[in-house]
Amino acid sequence: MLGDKAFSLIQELDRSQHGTLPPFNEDAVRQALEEIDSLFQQNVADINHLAEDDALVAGIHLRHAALERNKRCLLAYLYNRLERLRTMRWQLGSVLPSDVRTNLCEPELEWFAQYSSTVARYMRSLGDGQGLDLTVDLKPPKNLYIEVRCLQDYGEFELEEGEVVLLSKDSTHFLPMEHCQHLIRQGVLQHVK
Amino acid sequence: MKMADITDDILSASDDDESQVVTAAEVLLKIESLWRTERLSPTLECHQSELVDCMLDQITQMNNNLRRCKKTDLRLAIHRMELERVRYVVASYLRCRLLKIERFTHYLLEKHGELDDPSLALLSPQELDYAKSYAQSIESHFNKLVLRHITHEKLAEFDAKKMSVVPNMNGYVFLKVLKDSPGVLISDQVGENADEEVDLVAGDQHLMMYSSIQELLKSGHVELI
Amino acid sequence: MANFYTSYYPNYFSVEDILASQDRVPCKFEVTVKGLGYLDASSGNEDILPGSKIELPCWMARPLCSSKRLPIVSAQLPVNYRERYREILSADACVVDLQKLGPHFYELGLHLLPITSAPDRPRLAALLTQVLRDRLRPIMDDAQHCSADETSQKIAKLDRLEIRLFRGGQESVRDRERWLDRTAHLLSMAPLLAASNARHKRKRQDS
Amino acid sequence: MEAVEEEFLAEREHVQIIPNFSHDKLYLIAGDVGPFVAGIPCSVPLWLAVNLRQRGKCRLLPPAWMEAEALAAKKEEEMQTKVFTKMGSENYMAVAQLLLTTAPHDVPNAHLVRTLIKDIWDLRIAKLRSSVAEFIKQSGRHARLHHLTPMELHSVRPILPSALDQLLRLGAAASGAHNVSLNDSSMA
Repeated sequence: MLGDKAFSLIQELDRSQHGTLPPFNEDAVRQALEEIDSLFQQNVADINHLAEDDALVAGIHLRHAALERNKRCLLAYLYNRLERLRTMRWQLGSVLPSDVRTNLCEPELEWFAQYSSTVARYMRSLGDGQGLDLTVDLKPPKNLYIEVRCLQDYGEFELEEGEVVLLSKDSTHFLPMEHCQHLIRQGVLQHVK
Repeated sequence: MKMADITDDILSASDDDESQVVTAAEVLLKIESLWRTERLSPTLECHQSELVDCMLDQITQMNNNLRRCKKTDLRLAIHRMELERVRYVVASYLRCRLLKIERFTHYLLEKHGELDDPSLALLSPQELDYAKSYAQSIESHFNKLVLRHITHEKLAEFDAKKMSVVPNMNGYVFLKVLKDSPGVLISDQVGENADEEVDLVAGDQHLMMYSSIQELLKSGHVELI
Repeated sequence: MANFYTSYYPNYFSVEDILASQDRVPCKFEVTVKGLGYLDASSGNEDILPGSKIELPCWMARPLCSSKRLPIVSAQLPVNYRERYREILSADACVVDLQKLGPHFYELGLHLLPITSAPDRPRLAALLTQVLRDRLRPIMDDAQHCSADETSQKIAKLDRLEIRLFRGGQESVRDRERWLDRTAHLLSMAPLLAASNARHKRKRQDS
Repeated sequence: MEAVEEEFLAEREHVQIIPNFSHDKLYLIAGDVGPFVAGIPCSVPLWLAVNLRQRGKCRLLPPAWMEAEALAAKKEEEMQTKVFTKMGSENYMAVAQLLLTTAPHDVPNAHLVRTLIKDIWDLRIAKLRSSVAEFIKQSGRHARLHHLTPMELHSVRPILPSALDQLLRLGAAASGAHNVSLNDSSMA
């Protein structure tokens, strides 16, 4: 059926695990675009002959519906992928893990870089240019100091005022929440009860 | 160091309106309420970036003053704790707004453009910048991968009217009445019955469509809960 | 997650809506469609001839039915929305397996309304509302009560819109439990990172 | 809103503490607290009370409505009526939860208090659920929710408003009043 290739892209998204990005399906995108092109060419040809044969109208309508459908599936495919990328920026920061990068196409990498800098620029502009990091402070604070367990050998970590702690696997520490939020997000430290 | 210097500071909500002088405590209360409203509302509420800036400024000043405090000072821990709370609420509020700005980008840009009263502006200047950049990045992405490959002129357009994601203004919300508001119309979306009128009495709580109370929310007659 | 995100509303990009509008609708062509005979593989004709019956995806059936000049096709309700199923659903909506009947029972139903014949339209419309209304109570109760293990069994017979509601209900219960345990306020690893670590771990164990 | 966020807002509520230290007034952003005089009760926001208690700087004084007798009476009242009674605090769940987990020894009859709070919660939630079911059955467009507290509303959010949104969408489609589903292909 017409539109099936483009629709397969949507199915692919639907079946992929929440939050993950399957490899950009360049092939299916290209085929859907080819279908668009061929439907369009046929419609142009038919429109030119409409004067002689008005029975062509129905076909034009039908192909037009398929054109719109293809476009919608293609754009929805792109859009929903960007939404997932967006979430990654907020959760993983401006550097994407390599297994994510390999699944992106070049324009997606460009989009991510641009989005990343839009977010950064916005955060820097807050409070009359003093800046506010919105990727942390995700939960209401309970204490200034929190107990954390180190999940990997991280090495030295500098706190405020030059104080240094050694973060080695399975060591536990009592650290200022404000300073170790990023390490918790990155999975270096685990916040324990 | 005198803590009193910081918080006795009278903050003015807007520079050009001297009658509207508010205290830091009032600003904080207002921000907490804006935060809650933003979290619960189906659409983006008007921006209040002066209040946000004022609070962020307060955080910076307080932080600077605390640097001079001895580590063992009881006040240090308490003030810091409060600062973390304030920072959290501001950050969460702004994050929530960004999420909506990204989702409803085109719709909000259009709405924002339609307003001539700057005090009702939906987006702060920074948010406007963000929204424009976001909208542009999406359109350019669509263009690169799909639209420019389509020869059909009309089909190759980014049709914002058709594509923009629009908030559900009829979404159901919980609310608390702050000031009596008689005769609130609950329009009948379903067309089965006549429109219904409800008298909202201060202190009461209700569950109804956002569209029915949007104006009352703006004027402070109700709050979302 | 903020509330505006949890309540579904269709838009141009919604995967949900695109999936629902892909479902097939039995159609009869009223006019000749030149050059598109290949859509009806069984006919072998170059054109689609009037009277041909083809199941078209809903997104195609809709504009062809409502074409301004004359309808190109006339659509019939898919069997799941016809009289017999309507009776079953009216009798006891709660026992019906909507996953099997759907799984976009409501969404597709909404798409079908404009192309449903006049006498059937109000009946179908009333049915959609009534079925959801009837099924909400058990969905809400199950979402509040069922354990993680029971979830897959509880949602097995739900339509996708219902599953979405169910998950929302379940999430608030979980959230409250974590709050009562005093674990809800603990800062956590980025969920995407945690999920990716878990996948890597599984892979290592598998190999 | 998540439960921790409701708690965050509830933490602004003032409670009484008995400090074991003396200190001048503190000028918090949210307003002044103190002065603190050792042994003399004083009112502070809940978050500060919890913080000071965790550091051994005070004893918590549970509010009057949290006394076992008062709660028992409340429970009785809640059972006697079909509507929701007015709670001693809008944030009774969060306040009780925080006081009981931070310093159970500061709460007389802590065990009983905990049980009573849970009983009251269960009673109210059961009422809430049956009234929600009734509301949906009667296809109401608007409901009054007198005296329900934020944490109780949390238990029906997002499922209740979302479900109503969907019913409204289906209903509107029936009347054809709104374009509630997308027609993605129309000949322009």
